[in-house]
Amino acid sequence: MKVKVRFFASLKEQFGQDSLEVSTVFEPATVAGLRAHLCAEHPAFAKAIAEIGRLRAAVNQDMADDDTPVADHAEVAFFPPVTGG
Amino acid sequence: MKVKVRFFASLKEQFGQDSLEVSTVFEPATVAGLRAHLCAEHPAFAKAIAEIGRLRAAVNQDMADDDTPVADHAEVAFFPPVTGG
Amino acid sequence: MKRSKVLVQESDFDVGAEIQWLRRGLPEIGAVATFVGTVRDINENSTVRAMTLEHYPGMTEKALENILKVADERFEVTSAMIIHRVGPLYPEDQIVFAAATSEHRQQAFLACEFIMDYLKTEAPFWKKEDTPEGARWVSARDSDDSAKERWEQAE
Amino acid sequence: MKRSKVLVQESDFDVGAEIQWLRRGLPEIGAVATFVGTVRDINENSTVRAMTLEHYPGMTEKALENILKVADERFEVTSAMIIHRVGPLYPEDQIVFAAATSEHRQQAFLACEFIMDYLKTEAPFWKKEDTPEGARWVSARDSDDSAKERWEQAE
Repeated sequence: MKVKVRFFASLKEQFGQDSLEVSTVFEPATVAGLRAHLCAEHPAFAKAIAEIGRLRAAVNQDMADDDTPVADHAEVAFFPPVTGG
Repeated sequence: MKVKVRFFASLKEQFGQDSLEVSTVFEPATVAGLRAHLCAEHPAFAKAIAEIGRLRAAVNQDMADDDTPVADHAEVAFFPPVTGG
Repeated sequence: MKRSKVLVQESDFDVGAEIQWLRRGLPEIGAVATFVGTVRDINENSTVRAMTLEHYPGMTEKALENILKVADERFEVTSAMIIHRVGPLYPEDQIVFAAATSEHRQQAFLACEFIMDYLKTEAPFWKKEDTPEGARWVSARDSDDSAKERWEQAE
Repeated sequence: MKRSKVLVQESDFDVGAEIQWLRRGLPEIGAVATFVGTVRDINENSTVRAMTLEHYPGMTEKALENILKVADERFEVTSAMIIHRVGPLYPEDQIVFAAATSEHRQQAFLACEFIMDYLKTEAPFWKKEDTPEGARWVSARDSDDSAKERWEQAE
């Protein structure tokens, strides 16, 4: 299992990095499972998402929710609610 | 009593004139009263408005309805429903 | 409303320049909603070769200014304008420009749609089309009346 | 939909030229609804000196193209486009342009508002403002979520 994870905006700043690779198995293989895995492995990520409050995610550059599956070689992004326009 | 009456668009064409002056008293002194007066005096006007169907009016350049008063020296216009924009 | 204008003219207009006029020196504006109406080459299944827009000089300007005034009373409008052309027009020509600015987009959109819906039923313009079957006056559309009525129900 | 485009760019855009692009050679168009979003000098009671727009390259274009596709499925759209700027921006700068054309105005307005409402909640852009109190990320507005929800109820 290899997943590229990206971070944007305030999450990127508070976590202090813009991407990382996950190469271990996480369960369930969903957005929620990956987020829980990241929180366990990176206390700074857990702290950052707690401060941000609402978090959103994308899988392979489509908006995703907690149950969206994360397959091998997926690109998953976490970020705060969007504020364009 | 002196009232200037103007006609626009298809009504002007079918009636065959763009304005006239009414200098007699008509009762009631409203848009409906003036229209009835014009129909009695000008059969071509009665025929034109029958052909047009829905008719609208303005008194002193404000949209009016049947009950709108028509005072001495008013400018009253009759025309079909508007189609701008 | 900090700025508004109404123009009734035969000549064409430049949307980009008008938007600049609406925005200039008003940094509180965050939203500009605009509408351009254009001459279609087909209407009610007939080819339209040209059209002539007649209006009621004097009343036209008064009616359009009143529409902007009511839009300003009902919505949070920073600036607004209407340009309406008259005289001969041809397919693809611009006919009308309506625009409203506001701090946020909902108010700008509402004001712009309100202006167009009222203009369609309250401003004294009449279109006469030149088609292969001859000249004909355009009929008022029931959908324009119902578009206006939704604002009355909202009051 | 006969024509559409999405642009994500640092440079400014020319609304008049873009409207021409949307209309050129399409005489069935009778209505052009457009929206321009601009940088306000005040937000949440703070002076905004500048802002930076961050985005998610790749996903941004995909998200905006999908918004146009859904707008085309839901409304009678003849042509449509979105331009969104990224990078540093200053008060009064243009940020976003959304536009839709149709035969009649209701469909053009609906499509343009739909595009903006979805863009506000679905396109991966984030604003960071430079204020006298320091830099801050702009918070998402609940009103943007509710603006999007009205389209879901309408389905």
